[in-house]
Amino acid sequence: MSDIFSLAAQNLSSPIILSFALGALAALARSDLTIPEAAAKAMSIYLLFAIGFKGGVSVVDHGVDANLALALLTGALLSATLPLIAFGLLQIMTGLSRVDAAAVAAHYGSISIVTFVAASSVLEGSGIASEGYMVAVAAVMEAPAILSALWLVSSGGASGRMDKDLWREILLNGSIVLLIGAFVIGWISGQDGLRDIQSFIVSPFKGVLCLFLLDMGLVAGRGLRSAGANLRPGVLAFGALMPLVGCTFGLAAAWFLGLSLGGTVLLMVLSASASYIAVPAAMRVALPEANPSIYLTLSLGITFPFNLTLGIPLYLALAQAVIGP
Amino acid sequence: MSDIFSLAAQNLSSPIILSFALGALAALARSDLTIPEAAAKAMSIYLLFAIGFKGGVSVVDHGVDANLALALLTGALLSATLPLIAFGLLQIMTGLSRVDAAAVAAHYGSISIVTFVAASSVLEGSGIASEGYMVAVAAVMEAPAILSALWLVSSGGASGRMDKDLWREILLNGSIVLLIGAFVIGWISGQDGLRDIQSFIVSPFKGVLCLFLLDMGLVAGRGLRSAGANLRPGVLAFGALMPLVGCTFGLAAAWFLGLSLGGTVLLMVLSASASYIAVPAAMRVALPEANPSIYLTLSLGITFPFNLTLGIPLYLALAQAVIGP
Amino acid sequence: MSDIFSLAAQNLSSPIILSFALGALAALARSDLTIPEAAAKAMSIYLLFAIGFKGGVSVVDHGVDANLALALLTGALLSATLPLIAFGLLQIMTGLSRVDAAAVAAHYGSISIVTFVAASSVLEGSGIASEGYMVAVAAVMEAPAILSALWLVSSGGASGRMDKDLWREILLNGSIVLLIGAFVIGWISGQDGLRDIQSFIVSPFKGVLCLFLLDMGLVAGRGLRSAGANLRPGVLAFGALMPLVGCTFGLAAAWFLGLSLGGTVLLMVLSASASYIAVPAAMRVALPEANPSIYLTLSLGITFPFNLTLGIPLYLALAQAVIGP
Amino acid sequence: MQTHNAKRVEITIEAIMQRRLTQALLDAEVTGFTVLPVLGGSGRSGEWSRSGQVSRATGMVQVICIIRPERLNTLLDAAFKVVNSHIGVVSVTDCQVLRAERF
Amino acid sequence: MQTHNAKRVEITIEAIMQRRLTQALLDAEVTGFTVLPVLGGSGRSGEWSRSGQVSRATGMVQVICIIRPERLNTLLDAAFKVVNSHIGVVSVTDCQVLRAERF
Amino acid sequence: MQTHNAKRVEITIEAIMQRRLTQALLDAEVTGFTVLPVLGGSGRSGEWSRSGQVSRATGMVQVICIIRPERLNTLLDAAFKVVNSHIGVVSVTDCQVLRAERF
Ligand SMILES: Nc1ncnc2c1ncn2[C@@H]1O[C@H](COP(=O)(O)O)[C@@H](O)[C@H]1O
Ligand SMILES: Nc1ncnc2c1ncn2[C@@H]1O[C@H](COP(=O)(O)O)[C@@H](O)[C@H]1O
Ligand SMILES: Nc1ncnc2c1ncn2[C@@H]1O[C@H](COP(=O)(O)O)[C@@H](O)[C@H]1O
Ligand code: NA
Ligand code: NA
Ligand code: NA
Repeated sequence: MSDIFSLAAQNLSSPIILSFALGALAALARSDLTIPEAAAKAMSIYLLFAIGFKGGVSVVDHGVDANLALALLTGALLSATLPLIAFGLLQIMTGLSRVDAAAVAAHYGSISIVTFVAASSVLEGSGIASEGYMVAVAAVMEAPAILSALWLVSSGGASGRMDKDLWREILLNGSIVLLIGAFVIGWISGQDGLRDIQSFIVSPFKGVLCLFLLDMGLVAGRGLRSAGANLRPGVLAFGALMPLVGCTFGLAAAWFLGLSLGGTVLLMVLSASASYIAVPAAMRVALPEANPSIYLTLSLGITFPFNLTLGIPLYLALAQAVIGP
Repeated sequence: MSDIFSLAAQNLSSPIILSFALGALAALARSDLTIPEAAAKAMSIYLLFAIGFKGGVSVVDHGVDANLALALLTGALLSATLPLIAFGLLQIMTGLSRVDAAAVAAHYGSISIVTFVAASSVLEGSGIASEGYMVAVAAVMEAPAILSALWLVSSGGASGRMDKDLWREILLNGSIVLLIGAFVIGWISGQDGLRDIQSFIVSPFKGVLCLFLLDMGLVAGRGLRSAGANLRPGVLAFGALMPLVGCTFGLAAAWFLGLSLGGTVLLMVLSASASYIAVPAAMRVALPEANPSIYLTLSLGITFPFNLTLGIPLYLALAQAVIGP
Repeated sequence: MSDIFSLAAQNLSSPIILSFALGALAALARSDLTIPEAAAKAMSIYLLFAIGFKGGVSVVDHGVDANLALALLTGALLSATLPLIAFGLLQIMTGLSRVDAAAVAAHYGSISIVTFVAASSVLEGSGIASEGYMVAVAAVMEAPAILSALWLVSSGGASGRMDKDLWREILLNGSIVLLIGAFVIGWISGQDGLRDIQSFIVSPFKGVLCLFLLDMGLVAGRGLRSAGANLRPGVLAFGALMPLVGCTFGLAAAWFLGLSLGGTVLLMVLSASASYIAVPAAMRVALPEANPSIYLTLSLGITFPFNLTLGIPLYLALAQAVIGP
Repeated sequence: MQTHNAKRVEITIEAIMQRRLTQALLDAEVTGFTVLPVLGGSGRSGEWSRSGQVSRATGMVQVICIIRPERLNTLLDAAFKVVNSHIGVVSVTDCQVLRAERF
Repeated sequence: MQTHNAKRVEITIEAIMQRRLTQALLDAEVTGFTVLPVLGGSGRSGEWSRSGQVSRATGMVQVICIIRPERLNTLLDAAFKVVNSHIGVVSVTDCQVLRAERF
Repeated sequence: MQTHNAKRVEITIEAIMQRRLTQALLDAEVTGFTVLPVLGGSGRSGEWSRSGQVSRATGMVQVICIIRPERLNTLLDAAFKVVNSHIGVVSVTDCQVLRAERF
């Protein structure tokens, strides 16, 4: 137990978390500090490329676990199921309309890749290995949740606007393509490739993550400042409760798959995290009546910082207790 | 004496200075070379974060000097006093209107953080240590000069437009928040934090500084080309004289504070340098009648290159002569 | 011969080429993956600065070959001559109008600096040295081809719009100024300068090149998708044939100059590559009637990937066969 | 200089809908338009600004279409179908153009 | 398609004054506007361009406001107080809007 | 609030021609204009978008000029010489301005 606290304390004093806090405070204090949009996008491309590439290389090293296909399937199932649970919870805990609740639920079935990156970075710092193919699982978990949400809406009588273009946009959205693409590049070019670009994608990684989280803090803080006051307590509570529910499902699935300690933590993190890139865009097209300030504020203003600060050390401690070190 | 020249020569042939010169020449020759605004802003964020963080870490290492509070106070006083001297000089040397002279004076009380960064980099290259908290002194010196300038205007009968919003904008402007924030992050996360992000914020630092100065050269060159011809000789002379006056005050203050050689040079550089980010913005709001092309051209086109090329080695030689090595 | 294939295979599985392929595939599949324009421009500035600087430093190390002036002259001649040959081939192989053919020809006399950078990186990876001043030759080869093209048009009765401004724009365009400027900076600051900024311009170089080529792939793929279908087979064939013609001229010139193996490969690459930055801009001003989608698609969609994937290993094998290792 | 009557239609719309809008315009044979970036704004759904965004979910663009007066209704019908269920604003101004053969 | 008369007000103003202008608009209950980035320009205070800037001191933005005709004066009064002492330009055009209930 | 008649001219032109256009305007003593960035567009020469560019060869900008009605022809003549052989669009709208002494 004291372990959790020391891990949490260590996590909270890392430059990564402190950078996020700085951004959030600056935004709440209405400082004019901003990271140019192009720079933030460039950093996210860097992070996706690096994490995908390293995942691919590590698959070469450790071979493809027989479980790869099973892990992908499990990930897709988790992503499709979690929205149903989230929707149920929202019905109980909040007075959100059916459409708003479905839109929020979609976010929690899908994943936040930055939370995944931050967790990988904590694992690496603690010397805990994980399955390289977890980045492929992350990619697979992005989309199914959207379908579940649209099904929830349509089973309530209304209907979302799902067209062919939206399908392509979801499945070929930039983050998925880059993550999977870099994974394949890492897989093909292996250790030789890694040696070539190591000092670009490995050494500066944590530093770039700091600046990226500074920006995330700014964005989350601005969101909280403008929309936070309108969120009811029940909705806010959901933002901290749902990750705990999600991580339990992730833990069970990881146990079923026989993942390593690191892989278990990552699957818990994926299940606990909420999308704030792919899903909001899809919701604006498919469910334009849903209020974006609810789902964006919840996902980015509550759940993301919760996972980043308390969640990750907690999931690690839980996984250690269940799986052993 | 020969030391000054060899140091100056060495400084002039460093990639940092040469990059600035390249930018200035390209702009004067009307090349279409440009650094995208977002990239320049991203580099300045990187530099502020790195310099703040390293300052914070070095405070952990060397402990907080009993003089920290005194140094901050002295910095604030310097910043508030220098505009009065600059204003007096401008009255004598130039025919600028009271409002224009006050606006220029505000710039010279405040500081240029890039000059500070360049000086740190020269000190580091010569193996000269300095007080880590000098970055906090730099932050404190940004704002007081603005007040002095507004006082100068209002004591002349007219009055600047100072409102609550402007206060917040000045005190919470992005550079100050980032510099102080990174300083605190470095302080909290210490050597452990530094180890994590070292290969991001330490190794590539000088290279990023080169590209940033290339952009500064482009901007300064463009400013000189379009506004340079309109500046009277007296105004131009002020741009090279005032740094010498400022550095003398900085030297005296450093001697009073008992700063190390490195700290002395940095305080001289802060006093000698002129703002070109925070103060111009504040002047556009508070003194819109003042002509921006005067203060921007002076600060960025004359004083910045003067400090960068001749000033820094000169202040170092002076400090060595007075304080000893 | 088997050497060519193994080299080509190795080249094709390098992260650099795979990143280009990823970008091209993503664009052809209409993914919304994009690299912000500012980030792409920042990366190209980084690459130009790094390659120029390293060239300059290596000139200090190895001394200026007596052949430098001769190499520059030869480069200029190649750039002026190749458009005439390209124009002849286009007349034979395609039904393009005189203006369109001349515009395309100008691109093939000029050079693609990214192809040059990629080739340098392959040489470096194979431990093959080359003359540092080849970057100066590259700069010299940018412009003469434009003159030849305008002469081709005017000798056909029509006339391009060549004014004083356009001259300055061509000769002082950002890429040339940065390349030559960084070359001179590297030359002046030498090994000392390189030590200062090594971990910025050397270590992460290949990684940045990967992301830059990812963007080039996206742009090339988008170009092919929208304009590819309109290009006749003859035009497409020209895009793959002309590099082979160009490289032969480059090889002969290198042999005449007595260049090293590395220098020979680089001169072949310069001759084989086609401009897609400086020349298209000049053509829009001087020959606005020429259809940009023809020359941009050919140069970026056909010739660039051809050189990147097959060309570079082929030219290296040819040079080894002729010059010896 | 000879000018001709035309209409200038300005459509402010969510960036994610841009492709759908321009496709609808092209389908209605409106082949001339220009897209401007938008930094921020305010409307019934509140204020927003580009610097407060992580994703393309909430940005906007402005699509400007200059068109012959007789084709205005075709354009508005096509645009309306796309913007109808989304936030956004459509305005029309009378204007004069040079080189009318281009429209 | 049914359209309604409205006014399109275009205010080009220094970026540092943007917040003060939009706040004045909101205070005057003008809650609909769109902000466009500006690359450069020229006026009585000379030419400038975004690529010649290190700071936010000298950039500009364009604020576009579509408003019912009867509210125009309120808007212009509010805007004028802010732009008066600063460089910048205000122009007003007649326009037609769809979905008038939005304004 | 007192307003005055003016013309708003909007010229969409290739970015590489911007300098030549603004120089022609300045030569014709048209010293007030604002330049806006353009993300993409479509016209007789097809569709293009800023994200599909490596070079400044194919981008566009929009130059907006507010001018006294009696100076319109001078402006159009100057602009026409530059845009004539290039792709691009010129439109003119009637407008009202505050602070007429500025134009
Ligand atoms: N009256 C208006 N004038 C100009 N732009 C507007 C106006 N109303 C809305 N907008 C723009 O349209 C976006 C969405 O508006 P709304 O659907 O009212 O939330 C806003 O963020 C503004 O950019
Ligand atoms: N006549 C005009 N037409 C369009 N924009 C203008 C005009 N006059 C001024 N501007 C814009 O307003 C800014 C400031 O103008 P000024 O206050 O005249 O220096 C200029 O940089 C332009 O962006
Ligand atoms: N009717 C139009 N309305 C608005 N913008 C247009 C129109 N026609 C052309 N444009 C713009 O002008 C550019 C060049 O047009 P064009 O010369 O017809 O190829 C296009 O890419 C658009 O940005
Ligand atoms: Na999840
Ligand atoms: Na100072
Ligand atoms: Na060539």
